[in-house]
Amino acid sequence: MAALIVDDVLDVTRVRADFPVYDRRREPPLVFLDSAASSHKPRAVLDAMDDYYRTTHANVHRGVYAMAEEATARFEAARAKVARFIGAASSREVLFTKNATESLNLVAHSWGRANLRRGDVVVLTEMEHHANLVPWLLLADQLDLRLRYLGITDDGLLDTSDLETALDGARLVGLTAMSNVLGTLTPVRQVADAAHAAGAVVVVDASQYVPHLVTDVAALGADFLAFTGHKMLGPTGIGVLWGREALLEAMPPFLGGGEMISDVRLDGFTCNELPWKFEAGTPPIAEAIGLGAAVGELERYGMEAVRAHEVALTSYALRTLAGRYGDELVVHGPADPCGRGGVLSFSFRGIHPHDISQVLDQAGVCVRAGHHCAKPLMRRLGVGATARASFYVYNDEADVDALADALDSCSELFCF
Amino acid sequence: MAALIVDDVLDVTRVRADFPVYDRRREPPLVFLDSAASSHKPRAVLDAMDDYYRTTHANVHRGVYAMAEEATARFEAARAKVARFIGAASSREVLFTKNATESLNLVAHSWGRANLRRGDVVVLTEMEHHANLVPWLLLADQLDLRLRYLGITDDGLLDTSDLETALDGARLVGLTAMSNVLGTLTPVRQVADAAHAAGAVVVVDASQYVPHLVTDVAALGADFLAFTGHKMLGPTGIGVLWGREALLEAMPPFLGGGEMISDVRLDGFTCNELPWKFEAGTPPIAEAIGLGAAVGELERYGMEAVRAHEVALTSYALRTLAGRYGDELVVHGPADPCGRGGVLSFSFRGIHPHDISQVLDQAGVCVRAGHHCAKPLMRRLGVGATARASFYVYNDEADVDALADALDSCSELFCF
Amino acid sequence: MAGLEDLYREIILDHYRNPRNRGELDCPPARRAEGFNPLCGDEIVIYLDLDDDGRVADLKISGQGCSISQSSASMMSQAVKGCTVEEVRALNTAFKALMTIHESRLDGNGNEIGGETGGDGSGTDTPVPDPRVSLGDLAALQGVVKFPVRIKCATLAWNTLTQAL
Amino acid sequence: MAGLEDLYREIILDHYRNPRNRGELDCPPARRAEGFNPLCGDEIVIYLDLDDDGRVADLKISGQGCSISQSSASMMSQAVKGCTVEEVRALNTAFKALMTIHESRLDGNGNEIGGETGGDGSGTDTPVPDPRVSLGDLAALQGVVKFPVRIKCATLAWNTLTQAL
Ligand SMILES: Cc1ncc(COP(=O)(O)O)c(C=O)c1O
Ligand SMILES: Cc1ncc(COP(=O)(O)O)c(C=O)c1O
Repeated sequence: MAALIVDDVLDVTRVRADFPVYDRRREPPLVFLDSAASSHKPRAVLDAMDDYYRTTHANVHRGVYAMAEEATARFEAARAKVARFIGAASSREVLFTKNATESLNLVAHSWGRANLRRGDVVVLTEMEHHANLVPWLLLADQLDLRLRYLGITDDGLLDTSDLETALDGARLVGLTAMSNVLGTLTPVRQVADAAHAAGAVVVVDASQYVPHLVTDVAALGADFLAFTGHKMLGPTGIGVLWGREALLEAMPPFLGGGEMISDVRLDGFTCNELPWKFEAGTPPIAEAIGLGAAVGELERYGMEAVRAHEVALTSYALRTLAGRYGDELVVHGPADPCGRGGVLSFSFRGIHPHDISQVLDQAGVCVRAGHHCAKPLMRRLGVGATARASFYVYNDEADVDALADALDSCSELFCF
Repeated sequence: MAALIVDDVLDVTRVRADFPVYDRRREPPLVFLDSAASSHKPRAVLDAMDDYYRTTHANVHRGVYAMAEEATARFEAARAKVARFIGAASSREVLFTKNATESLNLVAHSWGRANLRRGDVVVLTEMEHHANLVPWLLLADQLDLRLRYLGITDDGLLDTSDLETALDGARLVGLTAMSNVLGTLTPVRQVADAAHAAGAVVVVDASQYVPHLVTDVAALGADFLAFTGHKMLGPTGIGVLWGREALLEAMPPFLGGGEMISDVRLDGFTCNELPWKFEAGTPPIAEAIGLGAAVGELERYGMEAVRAHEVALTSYALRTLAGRYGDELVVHGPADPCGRGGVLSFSFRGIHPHDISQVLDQAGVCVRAGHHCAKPLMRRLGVGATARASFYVYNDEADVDALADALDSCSELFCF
Repeated sequence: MAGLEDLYREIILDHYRNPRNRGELDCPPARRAEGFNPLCGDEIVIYLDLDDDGRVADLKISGQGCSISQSSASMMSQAVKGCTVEEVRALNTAFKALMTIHESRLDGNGNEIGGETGGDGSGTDTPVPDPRVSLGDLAALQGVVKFPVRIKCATLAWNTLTQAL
Repeated sequence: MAGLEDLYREIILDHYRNPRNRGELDCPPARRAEGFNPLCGDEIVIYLDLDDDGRVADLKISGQGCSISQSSASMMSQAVKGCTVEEVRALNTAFKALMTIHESRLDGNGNEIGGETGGDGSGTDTPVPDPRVSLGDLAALQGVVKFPVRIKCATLAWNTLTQAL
């Protein structure tokens, strides 16, 4: 364990050995810089799922026989691990969904429909991912709510200059803990306190936060927290919604079906207890077990070390790109590596991000190009799209150098 | 391929070799009779997912780089395979969800809210799984709908004696294609024709049907068809909703977020095309690929052979249990093996199913005990719970014999 | 694997065969509470009559279920008759503690999983039982913890009684 | 892996550098249609002026996007000017056919996957093109099919034009 971390920093060579995607020799070698879209998976995660399927798969919470009992035990143990990882008060507060998007829709459908009325104010931010915008746009349309947005400053921070006015009369405040475009870490606690003072409930989209920083729901002050397995070394097909128990208890169910009921009659039903009340149908069993293993790996690395590694790498990347390309390469978002995550969205010499990404791919460098599911933010930044390089535990300075080198070929082809 | 099938019947020894769960020596040996709850997975399915994660995982529909393109290609190829497997007119009609339960909730939320009004009649059957009951109970409560139920006959068939009256004025008819308790195959086509004549839309819960019989959505006459990956050799975390394209086109979206939009502004959004309009957020990518591989295995076995195998085994089981236990063992549901699936729910000598399952487990025999998410049907049958043995491609007559033998130990412990 | 003899002790089978205090009481004056085991469909109805001092004057049980839920209900009915509400709560606490898995277990990969699992699987933090409380016959149910799925069967009667209190 | 030279042909880069028919037209009389590429955020606006004979009298394009979507739009604008609506549709059909992947491919396990993928990824069945239709410069875009994600870039202008017709 100790060998993974040298001077508080991850030993990337050793970390990389945990990730089978690096096993295959590739020419050019893989320079994967798109973990903000989805991370790769360590062996431990794939093995946990595989072992489950090969030895003890059965539907959970239903069978009396030993194999089903073992399946249930592994599934619920994963929930307990996730609960501990984010500092939840109990496993009852941890709901498994299919992704962060479903988690946020669950809040909108269940808490939203039960508590919001025509004319009520919902406050979001201009840097939300579509996952924390569209559910509220849909609900606003159906219930006739009023939407208000917290803006962003020119250096890419959340504008909290007049929170009190902005949150006045709000019933719900939704914000991202870390922007998937700008990397900005938002002052969740400050907004949550102001929101609570205004009588609002606070929904935090932590999809980019939980994979990269120590998370403590109590310290963040949130009421709901959504995140997604595939961005934190876990499999696809699983997300999490954490919610305060008292709120979850009072909420009506969302999806109806097996597992979430305690009794069903032809004319009605009664709900099961938390967390199962919100888990209709066969849950993502193997996926939960995989997520549990992912949490185990992140704990083994240590979230402080994960964060320190990213700050160091981000700082190196900002220096390198500025040194090489000066004003011709604009990185959107905060300049201070400590106030942001390892997500660098950039514009380069007027070359379209699509073309940048295509040319970089030829050098084995995988970056994302597009609106990153944040079209309103793109409009705010005055761009149609950006190229985005993002880092995780398996990236190192050589990856940054490869990116910087490959950008030269873009200029050759497109600068005229 | 041919060697898998002898005289139109599966060669179970060879089939079983495809399933890693049988690799491990167990004492007593595994007699898995709970596939109606969830099936085991063949090597091909586990390998397809594993290979995907190890070589080419990346978020789909988002990246320009080759790895993301390959991920997208595998994901969409799986959709195309599923579409062909059920006779869909195009891949656009095949939506990936997290399970059959979400598929049915999607219909209720999207089609239901857009098309149903206070007082409208929804017709279901008394043998529905909670997944096709609770979504409608929730909706009926919210929209003030009237629910009506098709009953069942004493021999466990759907009562279609006066369909015209039963469906009169119905706006939506929901029925299972095969009961997960009784094994009953329902006359889907007949009900669909009558429902269409009455002006209703038809939602078929095919969770137990698609894994076991040749499925052709056009021949069934359904408008929507829901099923789930984990019961058909596929992974957990994935379900399917098939719908007629014209209906899906006209429906409002369900969950909001990334992928399902084509544009988002701070005050509204426009939807993406089918099928992505209904797939908000990162989809279950590896799971879809696993389901595609499962479909590949089922096609390799041949669905006619799968069905023939089950009819033969069911017939053997009914004969064996009747021969051994006579009236002391009551199998609920149709007596004719051709009119039912390989699902035997039984009551035995007044012993509680929980206790039966516990004792059978000691002999390695895994059966399910409980209400099987069909509490209204339990009430109709006049029992609190049943024990249920269910068959799939890897089961054989020796499994049935082991079940029959193990039942003796139940009597020893509980009959007094 | 734990053996069936851990689960199906003779005294349990005796309570199952000959359930004590089965029946119903008029409501009011009695209170009535219903409980379901969502897993298996077991249903239990408890009729509870408290006297003016807050003691359990009478208690009847109806419903249907497996050997564990039935025998647990039967033993409970004997144990709580004549008790004050506080005493019933203390018994409940002691019984829940008995139904709690304290060992941590290893999964297939040698990782520690689980840790403490709340008695009835609801994840409720288990309060510390009063050491003076004696469970009597109910102690025979301790083998149930080796079969975690059945814990909900054993605690169904108690959870339903708690609702009625 | 297909090389960049398959994608970025000189004629494509020329249309990208010097887009033809950029601008706007007054609406009415012109028709206006907007298209989005949900993948990358590219937006295109097409202004279409049909004369009394149903011919494309004028066509202007605005919006922003990558080299492929911009050059495709530019080439399209040249190709359709002066055409009748039927001729435009025939060109569209021919172009969509060019953008369709006909080969079937093998996945990592040697299983055949895919088969035919609809031109713009929408899975639309591809109508058979009229062999008499000539695509001219547009044929240079055929390398795009080797980069399936970019097909949507190439077809964006055409799909938007179809809306305007
Ligand atoms: C008939 C039927 N419908 C629906 C379902 C629900 O499937 P899932 O739990 O995968 O959503 C099941 C299985 O549990 C079933 O047997
Ligand atoms: C900030 C943010 N929120 C939400 C999401 C949605 O996650 P998912 O697609 O897994 O639902 C993402 C990633 O796509 C994200 O970056």
